[in-house]
Amino acid sequence: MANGQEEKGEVKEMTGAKWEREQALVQKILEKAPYAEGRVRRERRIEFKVPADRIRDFLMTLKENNFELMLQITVVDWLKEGEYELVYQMWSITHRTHAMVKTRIPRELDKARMPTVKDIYPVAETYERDAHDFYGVYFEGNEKMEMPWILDDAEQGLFPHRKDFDMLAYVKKKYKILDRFDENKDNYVI
Amino acid sequence: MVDWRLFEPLFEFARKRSLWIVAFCTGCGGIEMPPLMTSRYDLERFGMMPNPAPRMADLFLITGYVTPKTLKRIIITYEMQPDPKYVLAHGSCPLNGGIYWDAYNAIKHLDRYIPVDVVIAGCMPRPEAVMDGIKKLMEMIENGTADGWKRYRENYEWYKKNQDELFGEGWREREARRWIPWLMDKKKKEK
Amino acid sequence: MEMEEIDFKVAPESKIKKKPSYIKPWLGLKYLFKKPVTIKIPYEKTQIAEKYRGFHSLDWKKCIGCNFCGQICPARAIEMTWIEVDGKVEKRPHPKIDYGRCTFCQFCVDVCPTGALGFVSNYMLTTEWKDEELELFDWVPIHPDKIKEINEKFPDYRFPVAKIEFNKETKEVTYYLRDGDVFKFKILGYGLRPPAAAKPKPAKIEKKEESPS
Amino acid sequence: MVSQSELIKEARENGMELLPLDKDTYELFFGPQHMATENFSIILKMDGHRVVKAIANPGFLHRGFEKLAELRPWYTNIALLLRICVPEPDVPEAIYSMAVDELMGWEVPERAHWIRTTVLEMARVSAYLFWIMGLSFKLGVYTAGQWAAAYRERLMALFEELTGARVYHIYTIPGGVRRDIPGDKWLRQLKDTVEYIKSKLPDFDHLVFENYITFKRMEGIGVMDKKFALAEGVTGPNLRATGVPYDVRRMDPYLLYPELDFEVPVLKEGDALARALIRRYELEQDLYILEQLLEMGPPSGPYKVQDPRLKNLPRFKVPAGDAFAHVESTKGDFGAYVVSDGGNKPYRVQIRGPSIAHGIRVLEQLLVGARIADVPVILMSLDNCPPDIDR
Repeated sequence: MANGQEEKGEVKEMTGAKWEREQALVQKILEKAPYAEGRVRRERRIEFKVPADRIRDFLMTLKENNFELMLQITVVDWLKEGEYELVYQMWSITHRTHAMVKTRIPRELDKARMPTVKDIYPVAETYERDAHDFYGVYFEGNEKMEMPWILDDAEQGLFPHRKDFDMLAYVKKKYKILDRFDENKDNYVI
Repeated sequence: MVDWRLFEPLFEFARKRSLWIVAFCTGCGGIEMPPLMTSRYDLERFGMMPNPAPRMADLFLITGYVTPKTLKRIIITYEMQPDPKYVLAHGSCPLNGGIYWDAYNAIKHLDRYIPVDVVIAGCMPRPEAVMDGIKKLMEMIENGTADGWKRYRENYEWYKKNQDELFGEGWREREARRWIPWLMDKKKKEK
Repeated sequence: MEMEEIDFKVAPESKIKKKPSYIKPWLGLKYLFKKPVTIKIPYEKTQIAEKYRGFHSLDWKKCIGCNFCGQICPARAIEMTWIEVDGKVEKRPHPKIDYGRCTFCQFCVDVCPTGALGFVSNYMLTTEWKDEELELFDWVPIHPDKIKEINEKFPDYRFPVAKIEFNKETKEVTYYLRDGDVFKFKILGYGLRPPAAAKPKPAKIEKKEESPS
Repeated sequence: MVSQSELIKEARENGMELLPLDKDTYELFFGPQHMATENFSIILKMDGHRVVKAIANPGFLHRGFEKLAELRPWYTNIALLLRICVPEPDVPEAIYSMAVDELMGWEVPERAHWIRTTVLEMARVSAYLFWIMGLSFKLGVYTAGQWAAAYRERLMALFEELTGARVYHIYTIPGGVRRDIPGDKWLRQLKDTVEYIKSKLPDFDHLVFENYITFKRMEGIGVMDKKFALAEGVTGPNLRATGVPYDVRRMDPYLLYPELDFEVPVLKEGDALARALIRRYELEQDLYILEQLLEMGPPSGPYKVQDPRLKNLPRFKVPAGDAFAHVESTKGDFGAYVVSDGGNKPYRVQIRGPSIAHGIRVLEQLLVGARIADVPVILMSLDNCPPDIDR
């Protein structure tokens, strides 16, 4: 019980000082990587924005600064801006901080290319395959890019998680179903 | 020459009391299988048990939604089973898509691809409901109305057409060879 | 990587580690003469929770046909249906629920503004895969009191309707309830707006309803 | 009768790739129709009974949740996303709710905190019991598996009473929970159950964790070291078995965990046995946490936030922004990244299942050199959960 209370006290102190620890960490990383923008989101959450071509340098810097785990590579498809946002989610066990490394690349399939970070974080290979399968981001240098991943043959190359993928029309074509109640209906109720 | 049809009631009686299940958890309902098989609900009282090999199994439990990738394996496994064989579909998803009614990767009407004998409602169905479905299946076997395997044999062309439409022709061969280039050490770089 | 600040309790290895034993596995034999936990299902009944999320019930008089349930439904299992009972058209559409879609999350019950839609703890519905039997999976729920009445007669948590007949031409639906009652109504159309005499086009009507949101 | 060599010759002439692949090796499809893999397939290249190469082949449970979640309202997604982790469906509920709470800026009431913590811990206990069942079935100790399944049923009954369903609870929602605790009777039952399971733990020790067969089968199998595990992004008990005391409940405290007292088990061996023992100790700690929670008692107050925006659930909107929340599940670090563009549906939901790290690359590397009989044991000791890889 004692330990828990101590930790709670520590938390309160830190929030009082406006997340001093996180500020210092962001400063430390930004000194080494001046091309990036960084900010503290809240306690234990920091965020960086990095240009796409410097992502490898930046992740190397993060690894040197004790960000040991890569949790996920999330692709967010911003249809209006015509951009993919790649969010590398990192966790540092030493600093107990979650860092989002955000970068933007164009959305067109032939331009959506990124350098792989497989040699820095080996687990990234899996995440990159995931991102490639669902969004069509090609990671150069990852040999397993062409290897079959979750999707079946029929959906390969369709990149079904992109925002402009018309799922209902595709489902109707693929499974030859009409709505059970009303055959004229083709809009989502929800 | 013995006329085996005379012994059919006896066979049905025996079939009803020793339904072996293919151990294939095809969907989320797989989580309710262990409670069913183990001490609490104990399906072994009915002479049922999960069997690792489809060659010796009679009953196929489709536990929940079915994705096309799984459906390929389901079809292969189903065809491996000896006749007579029965299929019990769990929950809403095999019937009409369930919550995945608009998902690109979930089968909507399972009956188009393999014949299903009994459906039970629920998401997911309680073990009691599954047992009720099995009881119903036993009754059907006794009446001789559980004829999914006959339907599959008679309408094989139709089922095969639907399967081929979904997966593309020659999916069995493609599936069998899919991983060979990735397993070979030399050929890996070709593709 | 060095872990400088561990300010929480870490279990010592001695507590976690075990020693292999040749004798201890035999101690399991002491359960040989204990009573088994098995519920012998056909002969014994299981008690299930009172508020188990099972099938729906609907108080037709309370239902105002607002389609909140249809909007919240993640599976789009709910379709608003215009119904005619004994020659009288119901003033508001009622939800028709498809158990081939329903996930039993009961968000529809949570959002129902008048409390017309409810749920009962019945959960068992077993049919053959035949078109006429699958009609059971698609129903306008009946009054909770009626279900309660049936449950008192047959306390086995089964679906309260034994058979549903749907005539595709006349759109007449007949419920054969388990206690022998027969209940008939006619489906006039689907959607939020009342069906016009000529051609009901629920799809377009719904689209208009949805777009301002 | 055609001889086999003739068949092979004929097939080669027709351009068919025949097994065996190379000279002495053969291809073995392990799963998805296999009791150990739970709808997950591994393609093995075998040399005799040794694995030469393994390729994990996920995707049998893929339903495209992340896409489906973009098409459903915020609240309804709870009914969808919990299907990502079938053994403990409360975890995806909790992380999604926590992320939405952060986006909304809600202060969740204390009672809801208590209930959420309790539900999460109950889910952990039931998932660990489920795991013990799986492990003992794979080791051949069927008795212990039967017990674990029976004890898990008690928790299922409690869940049923609390949430209204056995497996898919759909209980934790953004802003709190859906129903209040059914009453003191339920708390008493929970207390009894916790005591009951705790009293049965020595039996599991005797049969599974102190059994010499377990040691023979699991010791020195599938060894990971610290550096490898960190580089591969392994979390949870699998990482703790290599000597890193990483537990989200302590390192990124959420809900009531800062106030609770528990120990984080750490071992250095990193083999299958160490992973099993860590899980065994965590089960004990979870029961201890539940005891503490029951001693604390549920605080009074509302069980969900009072917000006028909740009146119209289908039109419920969340301000634009993004949030990341994660909790410690029995498999590891389970995270959700939620992006909102201000609409009534999420813009993007990404769920990070822990198995994606230890179920693909780690598994492929640990299996190399293992015997075919060890494959299920390694799979079970990693506690691989295919649905959260596939999503």
